[in-house]
Amino acid sequence: MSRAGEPPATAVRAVQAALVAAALVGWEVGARRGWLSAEFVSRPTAVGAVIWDWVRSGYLWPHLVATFEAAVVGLGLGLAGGAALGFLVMFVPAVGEVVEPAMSTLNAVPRIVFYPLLMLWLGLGMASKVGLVATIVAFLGYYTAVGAVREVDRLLLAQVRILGASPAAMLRHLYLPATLAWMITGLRTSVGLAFIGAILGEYMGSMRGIGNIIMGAQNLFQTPQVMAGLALTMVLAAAVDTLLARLETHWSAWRQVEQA
Amino acid sequence: MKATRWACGFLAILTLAVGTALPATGGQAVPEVRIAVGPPNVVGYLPLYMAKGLGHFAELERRRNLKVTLVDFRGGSEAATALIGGDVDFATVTLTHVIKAHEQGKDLRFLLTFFNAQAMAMIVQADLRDVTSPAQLRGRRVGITSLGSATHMQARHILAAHQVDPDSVQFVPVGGPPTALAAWQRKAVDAMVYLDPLITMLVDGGSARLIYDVRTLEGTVRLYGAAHISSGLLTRPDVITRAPETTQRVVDVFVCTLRWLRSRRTRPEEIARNLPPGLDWSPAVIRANLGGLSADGRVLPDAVNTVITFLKRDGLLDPRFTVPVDRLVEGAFVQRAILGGGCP
Amino acid sequence: MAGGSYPVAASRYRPAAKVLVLPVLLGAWEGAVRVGVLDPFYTSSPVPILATIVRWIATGYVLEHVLATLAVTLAGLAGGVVIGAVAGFALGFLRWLERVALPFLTAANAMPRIILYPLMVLWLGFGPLSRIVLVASLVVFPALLTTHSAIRQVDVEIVRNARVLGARRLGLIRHVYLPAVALWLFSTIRVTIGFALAGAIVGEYVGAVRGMGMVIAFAQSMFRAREVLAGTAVLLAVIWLIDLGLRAAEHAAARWRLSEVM
Amino acid sequence: MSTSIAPVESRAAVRPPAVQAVGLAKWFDGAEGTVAAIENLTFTVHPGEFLCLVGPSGCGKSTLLNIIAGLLPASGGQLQIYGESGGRVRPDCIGYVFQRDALLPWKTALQNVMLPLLLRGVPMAQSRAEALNWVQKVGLAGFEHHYPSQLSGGMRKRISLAMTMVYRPSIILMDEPFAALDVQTRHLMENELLALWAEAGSTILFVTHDLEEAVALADRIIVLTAAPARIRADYQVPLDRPRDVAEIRTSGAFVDIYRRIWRDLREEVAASRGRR
Repeated sequence: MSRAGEPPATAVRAVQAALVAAALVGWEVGARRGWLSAEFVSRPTAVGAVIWDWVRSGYLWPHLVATFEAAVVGLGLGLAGGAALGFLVMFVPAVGEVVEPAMSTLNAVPRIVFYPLLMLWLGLGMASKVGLVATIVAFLGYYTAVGAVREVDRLLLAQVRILGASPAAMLRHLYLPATLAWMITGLRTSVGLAFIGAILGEYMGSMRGIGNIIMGAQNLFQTPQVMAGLALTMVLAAAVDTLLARLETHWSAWRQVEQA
Repeated sequence: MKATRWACGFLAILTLAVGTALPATGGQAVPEVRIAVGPPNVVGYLPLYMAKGLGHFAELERRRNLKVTLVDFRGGSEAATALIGGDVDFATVTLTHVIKAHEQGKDLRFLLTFFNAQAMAMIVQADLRDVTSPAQLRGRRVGITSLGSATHMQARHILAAHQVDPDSVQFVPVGGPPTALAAWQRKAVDAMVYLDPLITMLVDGGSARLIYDVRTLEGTVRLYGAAHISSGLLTRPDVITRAPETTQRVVDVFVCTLRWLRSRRTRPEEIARNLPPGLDWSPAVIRANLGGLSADGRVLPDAVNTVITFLKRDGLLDPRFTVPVDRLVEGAFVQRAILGGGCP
Repeated sequence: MAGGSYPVAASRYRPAAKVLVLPVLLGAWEGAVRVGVLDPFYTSSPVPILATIVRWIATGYVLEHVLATLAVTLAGLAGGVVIGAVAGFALGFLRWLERVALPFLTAANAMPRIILYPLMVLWLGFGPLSRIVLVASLVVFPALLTTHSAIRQVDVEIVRNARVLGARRLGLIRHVYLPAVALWLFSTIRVTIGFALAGAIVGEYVGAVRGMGMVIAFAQSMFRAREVLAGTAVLLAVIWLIDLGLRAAEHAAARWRLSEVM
Repeated sequence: MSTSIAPVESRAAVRPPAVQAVGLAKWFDGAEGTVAAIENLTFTVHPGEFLCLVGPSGCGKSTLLNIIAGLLPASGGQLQIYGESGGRVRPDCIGYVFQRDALLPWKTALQNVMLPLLLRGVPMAQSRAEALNWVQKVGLAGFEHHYPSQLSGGMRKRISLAMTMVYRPSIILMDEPFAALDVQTRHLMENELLALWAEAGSTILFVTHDLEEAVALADRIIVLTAAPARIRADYQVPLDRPRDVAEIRTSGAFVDIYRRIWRDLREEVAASRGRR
């Protein structure tokens, strides 16, 4: 099971670029030749034209910002709220005994069913989309905080108590940094979820947003617009993911990553 | 590395935009009128999009300082729910939603109708040679949008009118236009009752034959013995009492648009040209639905009763439920609009 | 005793409090509706919801739909987890594949698969199969990422020792990686069952003759909040049972790990 | 058994004993029934004294330290810190250097040393200056901004020491702190500890299984029996100060004291190995 050395970054990027190019060409040819039903997947050239037109006419920006805003704000609030509940559960046993067993069941509830209620309470604007995203990612925040408190090194706990840390100081110097460190890794997987939540929220009811564009385009069989919406979502999510990757290397500089 | 620097730059701009966009959505200087549309871009709401395309909404803002915002919803019930909840002031959904809301104790008012027909049609797979009318659909698979939807009820009415027991047919919910197209191409259904632009697309495309058209007034009357009502404009009673002049202005816009459409009913190309940008209904789609359009939005009382009786017969309304027509329909605004010439 | 164990405040077990919470919450809900704080048009209230569930069970109406949704959910979950685990293994072993594929996977995971559902219907028709594929497409990424990180985190020392003892690749997989990954797979299943169920429900929303998604969508179109919430409550109960089963299985499969933590 | 009047008593006259245990006991009820770790332990530690606790591994030395630190409740008997009853954490006067270094991995060396000061509300600037002083004092100038994962074992141990000494606890508990270090680094750390102890005048309870280290460092050595821990013997170590831990090992007095204490310890080590 030889572990070849780290594949050079430039080579990896080259292969990735080649794969993307091959996929696009394949898609274009497949759609033209009829192997792929163009009514449903359209063609890269058509999708590119739509995106270019949206960018040039400035039509895209309010929608892009709305989706980005809903996803990022929802992600932040959801993770923070979830972590706060996690700490509460770990530090107040009474709350823990009630909340802990319910969490894994609640996490499996399809949020879409409660979206009309969210729209009633939070309105039609960004708030209801942020709410939907928050309820989806909150469980990641919760489990990360609970895991961080449960897995924190008992020795560090003893040391901090000896140094005279009050519960608040313990949270600030021990539990929060530990949770943050764990959260970073989970964060990147939840970025995708956050954007899906934002898009679905806009798909159910909205004034603007990429989900709104997709809903309108689908009813007109404008597949290029639909695929453009999907492509933009993926680009946006990938961009946020890249930013988080840089943050992760920066924030967890203290963690020595041992190579398996 | 360059890619990641680009990504960070891109995100920096976006976060900047987030900062600027936030306050903008907050402060609403101009009084805003929100209209819920569910689902968006369907031919059933042609008058709404026509009003937007003709610039009536823009005029309303300029002349009357009244900003109209359309809020899109996945389906009619979500749009009606938003109206009931107070997030919007008007909704363009159907009279059926008003009736169902009343049944659940929520008071809505139907102000004007877009169509006197049902804006739907029944088609059959082109290669099913032996099926030339709904009468031959016994035991076949018939596509509808979803169980309990308007298309489902329509299919039952058409089959019943052709002496076919609706229960002898297998109804296949095919969902929104994209999944409906997929179901059709995959021949998952033999026939389908659906809406434009899909109907015109499939018929003109040659993969479907029209076997019953409820988009025309004639087809509707033959089925229901009178006009029928599907989509239109509705609101809450408190909006009427709280802002009667705003309600009047909105109704005026729609009556004016309906009249404009009426005057162009022989020129679908001109209508298509005036649609708002991005809405690419072909003249053929428009022509197929013009016949069913209401001339001025007036709601005919007997049409209301037709809707109620058929809902009860299809088991979608509690037979014991009764509601006076004037609690369902508020025709005064249309009357005033017609007398006042309608156009702002 | 060299390291010494540093005790943390043991949680005092109070069964009474736990049992009381649910009835209190339901009572508050019913009260809030009766008093008018909550609008039953949206939230309904426990009594009519319970009445609906009882009626459904009596007429056997709910059984058919729950089973339909459950079948799609579990089939999709199984398919997704298996494919995800296999891909995760491949990614865990082949550095090249990992470095090239990972960015694509995260991007693909950010795409709302429900928008591509019409394509699935085109290829697989309107039967449960298209919904199973939809569910699998939602589950495969979390399963893959979890398996992959599980392999990467298998303790470096354990791997080295096994190799010293002469374990070749197959031996390593069976004795080292599989047990470690098995534990992670259980937690993956418990995490992704939510996505699986949401996928099944949304698939049924769009177009299905049977399934709780169809029941809930129909109820919503009729403005019957009690049926929407009754359907959701039934799903909740089913999920809770499945979760209970999973937890027991996980406990059994991970005896070695639990004792270490104790 | 003490052979001479150690100068230690004179310093103790003014304040109550730093640590006083009377009949201290501790048992754990494990799976196979209760296991006694400490039984009827009585001893006194005088302020400023460098006391070493020596005994076979697994005899309950660390448990005793945890009880004194207030991390672990005693099962029986009496414990007093400066006359006040023990059993709770005493950040005002007790410091603890663990065997495994307990540094917060996400804080740099300097931030770790600053932590106890920040927890006492010392303003940031002053904490930083004082911590910097201590980082240099333990010989780590230039490594202030390194993370623990980027430091060697010896360096991490120095930071642990600085982290404990910086808030000047009057009692310092040390649980085999240098056991994991190589011999050269260990001697270096031991000398530094003696220097810091002499300058700060604090009381040190130093647990070790290495008798040689105990004799080199301590004023007084208590030999504990195999589990459950009881006092086997209490020796004075009249070697004069200041000492160099490497040089002292060559002196005749050192070898003499070592041999005498080793007789007691050897029996306890044999006893504990037999029962294991």
